[in-house]
Amino acid sequence: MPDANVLPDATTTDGALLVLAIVLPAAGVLLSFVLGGRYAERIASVLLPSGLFLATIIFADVWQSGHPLIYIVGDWKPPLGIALRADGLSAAMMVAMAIVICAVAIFAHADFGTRPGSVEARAPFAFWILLMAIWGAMNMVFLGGDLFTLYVAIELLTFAAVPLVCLDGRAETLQAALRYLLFALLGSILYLVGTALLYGSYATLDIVLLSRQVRMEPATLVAATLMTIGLFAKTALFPLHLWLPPAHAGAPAAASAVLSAVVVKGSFFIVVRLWFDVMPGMLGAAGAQLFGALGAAAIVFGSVVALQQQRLKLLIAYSTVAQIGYLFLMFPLALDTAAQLQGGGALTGGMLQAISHATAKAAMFMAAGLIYATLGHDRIAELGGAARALPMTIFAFALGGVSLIGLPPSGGFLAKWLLLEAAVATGQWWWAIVMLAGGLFTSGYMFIVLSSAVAPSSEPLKLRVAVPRYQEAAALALALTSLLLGLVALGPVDILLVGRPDSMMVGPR
Amino acid sequence: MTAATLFGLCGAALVGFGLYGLVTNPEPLRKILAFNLLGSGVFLVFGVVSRRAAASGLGGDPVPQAMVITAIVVAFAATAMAIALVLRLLQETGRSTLSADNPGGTDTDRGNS
Amino acid sequence: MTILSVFDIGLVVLLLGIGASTIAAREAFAAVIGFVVYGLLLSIAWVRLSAVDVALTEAAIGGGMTGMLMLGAVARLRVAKGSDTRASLPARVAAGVLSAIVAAGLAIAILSPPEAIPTLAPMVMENLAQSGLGNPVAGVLFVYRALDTLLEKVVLILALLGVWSLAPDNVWGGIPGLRVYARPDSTLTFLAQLLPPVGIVVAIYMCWVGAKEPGGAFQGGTVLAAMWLLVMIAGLTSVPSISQTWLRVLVVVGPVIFLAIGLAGMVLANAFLAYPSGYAKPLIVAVEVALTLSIGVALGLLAAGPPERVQQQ
Amino acid sequence: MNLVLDIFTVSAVSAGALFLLAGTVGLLRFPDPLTRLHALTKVDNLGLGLVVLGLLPQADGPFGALKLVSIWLLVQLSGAIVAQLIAGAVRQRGPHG
Repeated sequence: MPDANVLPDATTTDGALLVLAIVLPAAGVLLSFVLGGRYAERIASVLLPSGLFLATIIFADVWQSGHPLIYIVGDWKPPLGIALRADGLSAAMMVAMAIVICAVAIFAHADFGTRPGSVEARAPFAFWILLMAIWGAMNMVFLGGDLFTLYVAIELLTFAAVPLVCLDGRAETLQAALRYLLFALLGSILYLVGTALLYGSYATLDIVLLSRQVRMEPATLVAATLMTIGLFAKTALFPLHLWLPPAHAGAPAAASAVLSAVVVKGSFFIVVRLWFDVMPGMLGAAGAQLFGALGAAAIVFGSVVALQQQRLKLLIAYSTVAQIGYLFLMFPLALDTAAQLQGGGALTGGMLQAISHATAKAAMFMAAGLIYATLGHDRIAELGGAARALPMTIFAFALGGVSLIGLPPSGGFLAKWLLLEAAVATGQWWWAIVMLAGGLFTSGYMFIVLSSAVAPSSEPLKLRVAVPRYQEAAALALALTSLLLGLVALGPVDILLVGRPDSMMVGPR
Repeated sequence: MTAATLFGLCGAALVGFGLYGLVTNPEPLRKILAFNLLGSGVFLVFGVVSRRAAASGLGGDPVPQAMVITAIVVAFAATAMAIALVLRLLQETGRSTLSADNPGGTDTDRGNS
Repeated sequence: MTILSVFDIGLVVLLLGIGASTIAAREAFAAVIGFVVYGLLLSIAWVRLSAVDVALTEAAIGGGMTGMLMLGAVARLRVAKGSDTRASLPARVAAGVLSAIVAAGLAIAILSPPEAIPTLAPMVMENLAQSGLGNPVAGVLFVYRALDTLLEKVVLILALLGVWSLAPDNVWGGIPGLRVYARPDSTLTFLAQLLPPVGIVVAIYMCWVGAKEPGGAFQGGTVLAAMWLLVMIAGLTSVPSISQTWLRVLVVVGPVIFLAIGLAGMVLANAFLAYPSGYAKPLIVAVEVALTLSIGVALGLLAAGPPERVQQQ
Repeated sequence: MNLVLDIFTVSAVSAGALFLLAGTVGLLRFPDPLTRLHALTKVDNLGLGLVVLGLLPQADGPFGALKLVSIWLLVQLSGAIVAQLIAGAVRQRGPHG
């Protein structure tokens, strides 16, 4: 066992960028809270694009140097202090989430915009502050190098996400928010007890230090199990998904987009951190197969239920349940049957799936919101004529579907192809079958929606409002991003493996 | 058995009680209360970790103690938010329930069907 | 068996008994009363675990503030129509088995500590002198893990925003729906006149002493919140509307100063949230004072709930 | 001298504990709210008072003793007022309200 007193790392040049990625959103939240609703949107419209810019710089930095960025907070090195680290996974996720959040911000200007001279209104005030908080919490999740800091980060995420669900104050969204809150709290408290046990065994919660010391023993196994179950509840992995469809379908469109695309990825990312960074190789073949089985069950269940939905937003929400399943196929595929960690193919595929789902799903929820606003309902059977009224929106919806199904050249295609390749390479053909079946189901529900939308309407459409062009453009831009994401295969896809510990190729210890 | 271990086992049992109450009790307020019980059990586990690691003349390792203080405040914030939700639900529907059947019969055009 | 271990066993039995009764009680009111008692007993357990800081926090927040919130909720929920049916027997058995497995897993983990128990206590104490603090827990909260503490304050503000956002649109910016029992010359008024000066002194003392002994911003802030709620409930001061600028400034002043000092550390010391050598203690005390205020106001407002009335002119 | 003080502490705290016990039994066994309140206030006054009195010689310095006494005074204050409030509520709603 390495000596715990050998400190792993020091602040790197440009490490201060990581501080900025956390301080900016925090400052935005505090400032908006004081200045009030009239300024919240203006502050967000300055900070969110600078967040994207910042994430891009961090991404470029990590990609070019090939090394993670590190910042030691307060000049106290772990285990006493806290380190922020941006490896390839964090950098890529940060950029992707910043893109989605910026697009959502543009989209939300129509629904949560503030007219000059108006008094503070409730929903915009809450929305913009919560959006900035989600951005900050996600950065914290991606950069946090300490498991307790990650606990605070996922709590931040919960407190920012739950009020978004019930912004309109209708009874069923209040119910959905309450159920979401209870699930999320259970999830974080289970995660928390795991950190207590880990600290008891190793006297550190720093991810790098833990990964050097961690050993197979009862307390560690119990801790890892409870933390994983807690994070599954927060990620809405089958069978802990019950809270997700009503919450995501009931929220206002911009909020749904953020919740489905961004928020569930936070707890998923911590699962990845836990099993790939903190305890590499400890999941074991059986555990990995179990993760995969839950993922497969989510794909089948989510897709089948999505096929039966009458309403568009619920269909998209159940599709999220299914797509979350794909994320967990990466665990058995990144480990071969002897539980040896494989090369990065499956890991890259899994993270790409997270990113392409984020962009595609946000685009689809925005599109659904526009359809709802225009037609006054989102009953799938009565969507006839929608394609004529909102061609750009329906196009964005279809492109998002292309990525979900996994057709080339979309990001979903590249992700699923990498996963399939790993399935073939490790001889786990059963996951390949599940993925192909999931693709078929997805095509099925996309076809139902699109065929209904392009059909001529039986009676002349009564359009309630004309939606602004920029809202349609925001949805389309995200859908295009998702579509073209497959092209990163030619470019910076390697970044996902920057900063992987050497243990990538090491077996269990 | 040391006192620390005794309180640790107490914490484990409380986690069990809290989890059972959270899952089985239908009333939201009782669920929130069960969550708090569960939380306090988890905090006791931190307490054991701290007490066992007493050194340097301290009665316990201060790091887990600081973490518990942070977590208690977070748990209170969560409780406040959950209770506010329950009360708002009561205002809106005259009931406080989590069951999926149509509460209050308000506009269900978009929600859970 | 020493007398202390008898005491510990008795305490654990009481904790478990009352804890179980809060789950099993038929009436929500009885369950909440049980919970308040449980919170107080729990803080004794924390003293027995040599964690006086936690004991104070648990008594103030875990038992006190949470109990108050729940009592208020129970009173309002009396009017709730219809109750949900209890879970079916198989569901309850399944939940019981699941809970037992989790508890047993935790018990196994607790009963199998590592051979040499690792600790950060020596490292905390070695470096504590630099900061001028005497309370190691305050050292962890404000020096080594200051980032967590800072973010947790943002969590508190988000929770407040979440509570406020539940208000109906037409009363936004209005007055929280705290129940006021204003009866002139009642005993409550007397208490609300007599206690706050004492309470404020206690809060200041707790905040001040927190640097070297158990206590600190959380505990002091909770006492402040309790005093503020008392005078509001007794009707001595009106509940402020949430659009007041001073109110919002008070809520964020602690985190803002914390953040500003942290950022200044990037220039004046070596890193974000590092303190320039020699100035650590005064800076931390400044942060603690501001945080005490902010925590007090935020906790009070969280307990007061979302706006329910429009401000009367 | 020390022995005398210790004996004083033990006997005063024991007497206080006895009152606490009696008061608790009263709280549980007495039939109606007002008599229960009566039992409860005895716990505050005498029980805690004797415990604090017994602990005074053991306090570290006058400041510690001051803290002990102020705890007792605060409990007196809150106990008296809470008892008043409960009694008022009982009078308004009747003993079974």
